[in-house]
Amino acid sequence: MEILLIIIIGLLHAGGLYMLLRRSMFKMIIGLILLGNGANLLIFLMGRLVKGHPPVIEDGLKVFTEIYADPLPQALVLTAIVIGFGLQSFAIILIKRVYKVLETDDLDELNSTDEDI
Amino acid sequence: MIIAVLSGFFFAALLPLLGRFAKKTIPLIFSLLPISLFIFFLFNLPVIKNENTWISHISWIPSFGIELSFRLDGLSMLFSLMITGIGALVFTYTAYYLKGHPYLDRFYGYLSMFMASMLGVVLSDNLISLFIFWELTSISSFFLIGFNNEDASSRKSAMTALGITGFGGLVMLIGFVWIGYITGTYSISELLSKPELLKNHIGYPWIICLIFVGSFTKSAQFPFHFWLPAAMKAPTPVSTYLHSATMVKAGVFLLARFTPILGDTLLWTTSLITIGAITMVYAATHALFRVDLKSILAYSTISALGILVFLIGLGTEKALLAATMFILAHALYKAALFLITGIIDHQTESRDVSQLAGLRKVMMPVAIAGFIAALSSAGVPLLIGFLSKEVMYEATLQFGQWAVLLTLLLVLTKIFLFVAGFWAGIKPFAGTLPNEFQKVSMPSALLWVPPLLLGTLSLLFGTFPIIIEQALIQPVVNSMVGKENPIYLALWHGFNLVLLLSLITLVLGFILYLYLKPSEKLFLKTLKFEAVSPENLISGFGNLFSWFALKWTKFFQNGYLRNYVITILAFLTFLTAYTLFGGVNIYIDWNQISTITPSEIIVVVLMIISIFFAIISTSRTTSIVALGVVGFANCLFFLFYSAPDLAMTQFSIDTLTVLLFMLVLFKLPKNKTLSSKGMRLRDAVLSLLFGTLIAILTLEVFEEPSGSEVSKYFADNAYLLAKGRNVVNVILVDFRGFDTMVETVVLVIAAVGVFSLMKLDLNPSKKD
Amino acid sequence: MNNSLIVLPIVIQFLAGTILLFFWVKTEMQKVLSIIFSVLALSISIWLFMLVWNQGIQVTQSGNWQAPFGISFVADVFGATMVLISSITGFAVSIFSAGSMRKERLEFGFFPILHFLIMGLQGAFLTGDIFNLYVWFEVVIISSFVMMTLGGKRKQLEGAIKYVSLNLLASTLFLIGIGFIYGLTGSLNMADIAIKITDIQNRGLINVTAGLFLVAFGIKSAVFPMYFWLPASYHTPPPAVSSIFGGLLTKLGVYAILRSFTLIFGGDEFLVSMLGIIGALTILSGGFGALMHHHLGKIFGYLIICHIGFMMMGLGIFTEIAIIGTVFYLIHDIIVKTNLFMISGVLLKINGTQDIKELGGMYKNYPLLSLLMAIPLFSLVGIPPLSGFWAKIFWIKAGLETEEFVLIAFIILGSFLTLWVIAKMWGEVFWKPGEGLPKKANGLYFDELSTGDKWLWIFPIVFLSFISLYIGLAAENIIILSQKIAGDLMDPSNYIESVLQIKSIRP
Amino acid sequence: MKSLIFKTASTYLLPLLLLFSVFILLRGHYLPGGGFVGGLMASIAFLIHSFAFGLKETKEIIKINPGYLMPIGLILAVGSGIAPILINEPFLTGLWFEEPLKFIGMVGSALFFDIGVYLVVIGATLTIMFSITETV
Amino acid sequence: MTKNLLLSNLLLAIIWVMATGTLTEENFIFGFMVSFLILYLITVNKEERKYFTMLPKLIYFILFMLWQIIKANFQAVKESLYTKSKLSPAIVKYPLEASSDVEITLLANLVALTPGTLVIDISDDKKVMYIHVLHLENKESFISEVKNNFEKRLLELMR
Amino acid sequence: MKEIIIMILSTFGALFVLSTSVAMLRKPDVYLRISVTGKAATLGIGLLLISAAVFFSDYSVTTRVIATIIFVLLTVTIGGHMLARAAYFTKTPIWNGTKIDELAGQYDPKTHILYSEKHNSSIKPEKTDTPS
Amino acid sequence: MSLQEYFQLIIIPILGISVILVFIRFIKGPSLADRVIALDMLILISICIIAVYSMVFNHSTFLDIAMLFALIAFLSTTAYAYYLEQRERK
Ligand code: NA
Ligand code: NA
Repeated sequence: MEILLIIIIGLLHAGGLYMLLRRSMFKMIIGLILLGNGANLLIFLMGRLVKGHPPVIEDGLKVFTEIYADPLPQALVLTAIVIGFGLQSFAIILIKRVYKVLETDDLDELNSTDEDI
Repeated sequence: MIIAVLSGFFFAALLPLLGRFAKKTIPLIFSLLPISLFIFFLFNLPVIKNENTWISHISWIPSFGIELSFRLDGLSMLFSLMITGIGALVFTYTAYYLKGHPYLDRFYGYLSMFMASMLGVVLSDNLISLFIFWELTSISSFFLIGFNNEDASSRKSAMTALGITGFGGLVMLIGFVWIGYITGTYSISELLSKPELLKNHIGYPWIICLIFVGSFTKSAQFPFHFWLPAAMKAPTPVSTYLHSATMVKAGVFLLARFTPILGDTLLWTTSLITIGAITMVYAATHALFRVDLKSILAYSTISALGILVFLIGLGTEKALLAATMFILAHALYKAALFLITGIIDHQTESRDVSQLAGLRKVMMPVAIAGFIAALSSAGVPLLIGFLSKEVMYEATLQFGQWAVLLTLLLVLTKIFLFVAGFWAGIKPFAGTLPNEFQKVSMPSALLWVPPLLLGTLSLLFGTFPIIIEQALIQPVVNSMVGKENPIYLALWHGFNLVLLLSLITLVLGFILYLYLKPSEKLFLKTLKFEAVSPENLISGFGNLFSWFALKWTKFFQNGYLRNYVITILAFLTFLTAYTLFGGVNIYIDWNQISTITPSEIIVVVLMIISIFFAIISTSRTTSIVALGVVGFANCLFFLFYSAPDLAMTQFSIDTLTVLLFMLVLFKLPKNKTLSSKGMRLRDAVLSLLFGTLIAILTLEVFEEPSGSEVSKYFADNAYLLAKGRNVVNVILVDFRGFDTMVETVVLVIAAVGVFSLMKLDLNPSKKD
Repeated sequence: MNNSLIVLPIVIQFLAGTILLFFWVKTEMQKVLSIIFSVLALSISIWLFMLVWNQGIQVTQSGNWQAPFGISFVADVFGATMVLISSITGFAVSIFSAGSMRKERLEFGFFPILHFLIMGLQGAFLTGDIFNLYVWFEVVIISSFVMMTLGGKRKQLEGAIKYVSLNLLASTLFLIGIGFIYGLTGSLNMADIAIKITDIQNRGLINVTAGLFLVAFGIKSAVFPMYFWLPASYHTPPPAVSSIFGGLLTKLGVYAILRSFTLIFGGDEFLVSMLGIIGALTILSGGFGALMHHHLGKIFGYLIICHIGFMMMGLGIFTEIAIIGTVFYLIHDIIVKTNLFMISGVLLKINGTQDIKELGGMYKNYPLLSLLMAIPLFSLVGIPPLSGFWAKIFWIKAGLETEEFVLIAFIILGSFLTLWVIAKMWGEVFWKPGEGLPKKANGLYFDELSTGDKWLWIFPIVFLSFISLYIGLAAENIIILSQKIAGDLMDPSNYIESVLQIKSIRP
Repeated sequence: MKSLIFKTASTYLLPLLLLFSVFILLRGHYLPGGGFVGGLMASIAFLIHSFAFGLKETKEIIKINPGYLMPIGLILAVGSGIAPILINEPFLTGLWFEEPLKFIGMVGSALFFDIGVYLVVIGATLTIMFSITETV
Repeated sequence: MTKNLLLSNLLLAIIWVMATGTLTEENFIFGFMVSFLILYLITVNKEERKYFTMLPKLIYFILFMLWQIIKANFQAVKESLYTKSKLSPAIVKYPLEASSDVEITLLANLVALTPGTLVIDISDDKKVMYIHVLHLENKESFISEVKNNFEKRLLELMR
Repeated sequence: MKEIIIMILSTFGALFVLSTSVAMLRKPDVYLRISVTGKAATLGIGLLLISAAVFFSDYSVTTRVIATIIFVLLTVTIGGHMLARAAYFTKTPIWNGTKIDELAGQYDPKTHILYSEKHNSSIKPEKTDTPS
Repeated sequence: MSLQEYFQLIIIPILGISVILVFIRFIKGPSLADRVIALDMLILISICIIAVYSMVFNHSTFLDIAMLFALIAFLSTTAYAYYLEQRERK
């Protein structure tokens, strides 16, 4: 299973990059989101896969008696997800704003700040 | 001594505050500084004569061996006297020359800053502090050349000068640091005591080359000479002070300073002789093709600098004595000539030597000064120029197998300089006064006294060399040669080859002066050769450089985000792939891999398809919803692999993101296919490459032995110490609570950002 | 040394940002509060610096969870210095913003974001935890996004698109790197990682991870070939924003590279030589760009790149002496670049344009101001003995020691290009007669401001210029400081022992 | 949206969902949930309400401008961090009341922290969503 | 009225729990039943007595709805296997008797849960409801079926 | 015994879900799909949740299961209503086998007011024959 | 066959097939409403999957996630409806 998950991680990265290379702003954001998802899964995988044993200590016990999933990567991914949400929502609004002001979605038309040599 | 050096800076610093007052009332007050400094150094002459050197230390950056230490020996004394003495004259001269100029105070500020820096250069006993002052001279020179800053050509000249000398300085810095690295000290005094250390070092050729670049640029040696004629845009006092008497000689000073440390090797001698010879002949020739007085003087100055480098290159005691004499002689007559040119310019508003004539009738004292200076320049007996020329010829004649050639070159140069000097000092005053100059008035005494004073000194020292022989010249030679061989200066050495050569020089020079008239035509003819002049070659190189810079900048900063991304990720791929295939041991341990269940396969398929769908879909809403499915499948993974908290969070956030997208999107323009098929194919290949790389890396990291003691600690103590059962939450609010706190800040900032982005629009609205 | 108070700089900025959020549209109140908090933060940073300088590394384990379990905060000399410098800059920018930011922008949360941004930077300087570093990075970038787009002008938005996307890419790479680090060592505490990473057999993987970090931090610090976002965006926001960006943001990347490559990864030969090459090409790219442009913001932006190249090159040499140079330059550069963008702001305010072709006449019309501006400009060029000069000696010496002559050549080239660019700029802006100025601009021109408002513009420049002068003229103090920092960086055992509270890791 | 059914339903859904969000918040320390998810839940509740009734009415219900929830939440969170410093413990050290409270369980600084997070998340999410819906 | 009784009923149940001192759900339900019985015995007011008939009616109604839902699902299963030709969908205008928002909403929900119907919308004057019917044979019989089966029962319970 | 009950309940639940999915794929227009989703899914979910309740036989689980079921019932029906309504607004094509369409023309396109009396606005979805 | 195995081998595959069928609808569309209802359905199915998983792994806490899913599914449906209406209105 890990292999499949790794393939998916690779695919998410590949897809993210591919979208990042498109000319549409919208696709660029999709690309960034895909990349973010890929990175999150990657970190999650680093905690190894454990089925059906969430890191929750059962009632009445004080420590784990069975195996449990590594909680740390989960916490990290959670933080990363929330941060990603903040960044993504900002980016999404940004493209809306850009469209409103510049009336284009085409990144190639957004290079005036690079050009005036 | 430190006060002496730094007083100029303090003075300059005070000017913004007091200058406005001073420039209106008594500008002469500014001259007090150089005069008092001159007197200070004059009073120290006996010290030098008796004790050879006077060193004073002030610790500045001890941790790197950098001190503000000053060394007053013969060499620095000579230069200090020149700097302050001519400085005093120039300061005085300026008081009238720029009378009423609105920025007179600034001018004095720069001038005194320059003077201080120059004193710093010649007095420094520490290489780094020497370099610091060296660069400061370049900067103050920049401001002085560009003093008429509203004139475009002035600005350009200032840039050229700064560019060349600044570059040279930087190169020289490497040499200095290298010396420090090899010898472990930056102290010149210490270096003087262990010269062999450097000469035997493998880096020696490089070091002297680096130092040569510094000194040649500063002293306007071929092929770096062209900034100097351009620098004549500066007001005449500046040209006088910086570009004839002092700053340009800093390079020569440096060579003289390093002679005992680095000199006396074949490389040193050959390079200096070659460059010096080329410069002196080349520049002297050029001088004959100019009609602008300042231009003539500039080229003759370059030529004189060439002679000095040449003499230092010879390196014999005689040659160094000659150099010393010539430094002094040149300073006296060239400064005078410049000042005279300034007077002519100031009074007649012309510097065209082919037009000027008969001015003696309106400004006799100036004519006298010019006459003396021209004679000294020509090397007529009884003037100091004669003395220096004699020693020069002696020096070349003694120089082994090359003696004949070198002497010939020197004689030739001297002949040309004879003419140049006469043009500048005599020609404007000789002949009949043209009509247009009839009404030229006599200049103020403040203008003509300084050049006359210089002329007087030329005459005085030339007639009675005994005045300076032991008091000044001997210590100078001592400090360069390092041992005490008494020198002997005299007007008369008997009839010998040297005298013959002197005579030949004078006669041929005079004939040439009579025969050759300065003319515009000649000057224009030389322009044909400009294409291959060093100036044009260097500016051509500069253009090539700019062209390359432009291409480079446009190539990388091309405005296309996707190119940026590709560049970055190509770099990343290169970096990681290089290490990956160079040093990573790639393997798969199947024991670490768990089996696959049908439900997992379904989610995997779901995920893969929706990734593709999000990518290839032509409708935006569809890609968004597909993205939602990707997130949803992600949730299922989290769920399967025991991360309920993650599943919940991911799911809610994904939904919110999709929602945001929907709310934002429907006003976007229609989705178009923008890139070509080939482009998409290329991107697809690149992306897959990148994805594969990440996947391989992930696999390899995954294969490393697992087990985190940190995680284990959290799991063991979540309930016992932190009183929570949901370990993930305990990590979030307790073990790693800081992360969470900061992360909330991220959310807040994002919210503020979204708010302002939506609500605040500072674009000028279309209505107005 | 345990001291729970070392998080105070962060807490102060946190409180500043939070409390300012309550004063949403009360801009005058915001100005006063922001300046008060900045003064407070500056005092605390000075206190922290003195404490660390006198008593050595200070550590606190947040939540009282021992390292490597909790998140450690470490104030070593480097961190404390960076905190101090950022507080100084923050103080100056706070005042400058009070004078220069448009009211509308202040009404939409400029000041809170400014304080959060500085909090993010200081958190990054103080944290001893790699994931926590990531979180601070995110605070910094999201704040910078907001500040960059605040007002939503055309150019701002265009620049922001590139800025945002490339920075997000960098964050993702950083995150992946952290994932690998965790996968390899099972730890997030940098000191702990430093120990555990030595036990890993598959060395190549560590180098790959280091490569990821290099690219992630490289993007942030705008080095070749990853700098593209900077010239596209840095000149677009208001000057107060540009100045904090120009001064501090890229330096965070440099800080992170310095920290991670000395503490965690050590100097792998390939990567270190890559750093050298990157540095050289960065100098080239920055210098070229600065040479080619005529918009002040762009010129300064490219100069940032050029000078980051210097610092990278110092890292590429990777000897203690070279690091001394880099640290010294880092300190100098933060102050001087901040000042530079403020100056460009003043020039804009006076003339209504930042195009050096249009600018002119400053020297004639504002002689004292010109003189003042000359200080940072020439400090930047590294006219000795001003602050930009000293580091070069160290780099040259280090280059000679390691026989990296090509790198020395690039340092000289970069210095020369800077000199040329600034001289050109000086000629155009200050010397050239100005025509048709001021250009049409929004709001009041500089001359129309009240004296008090003028001082809000000028005081920060004076303040930072004095600091620049101090760095240059009292270079001895800064060199001693840099030597201490470089020594600590090259031998992190003290850091590790203090964080993990173990006796000695030395064999 | 002018849907009667939706409007009526969301009137009843709002308190229900808010209750659920508090439930999720409080149990976070023991079971999956916590400040984040709880906060998101609550914002979703308000969002649904705003879809049904329009922003104006929802804002009236919230009473406080969600923008101010953010600093309040931040203060709570950082407050639970600073509190231990006052008794000379490291930042964010957990402080706990001796006895567990009925229904809520052990009450400690972690809980205040989580509530802070909860408020911030509500504030931020609503600020984001509201400012978009308002300008759309 | 019924509200008050419900409240008293709950209150009594709580008192019961407190009195017996065991806080378990079984005990609470038992207390509720006991107090229901007591209240039934002591209430004489005719209006108020409705409460006691309503509860069984409510229970019956819920069971009825459950049955409808199950029926709907089985039908859906059957229909999912139908071919297109056997479908005869329609959008029907249904005149409402219910008037308050809550009544209408509840009715709409109930209708939506029943076989093959989907409430599309309610007219702004709250007079008619537009229902999408999966399988319409006769419009009038459909309307009266909904009227009798759902609306009447519901209104009875509500009013 | 408990196991068998769970098995039966969950099997039925799963089958209901499956049948809905099949229907979703096969129904010719969006209104039919929406209509069909609501029901089968609710019962499917309900049965599966109930089987979970039986499985855990715990009071707190049971209450939560009931709450979830009620919630699903409520949201699915309301959601279906809103989606269908929105689809109608946006003139999503309706299957041409539809016998009667009394909603046609009843919405005001600008104000979105829905009339009870006969009205004749432009909101009349096209009829489509091609089920996709 | 144990209950666990039964779930793994019978129930989950059935639900899995449902997911795929719905997903096909999702891909086919053709209207946005179709996709939304498909997504809705996917979430509903995942609630079922969660219920089954909670039994497979004997963790009742998963059921809360199911509740959350239902709530969120509702939000996205309303949001889409809102979006569709707004789009029409512009
Ligand atoms: Na804590
Ligand atoms: Na704690």
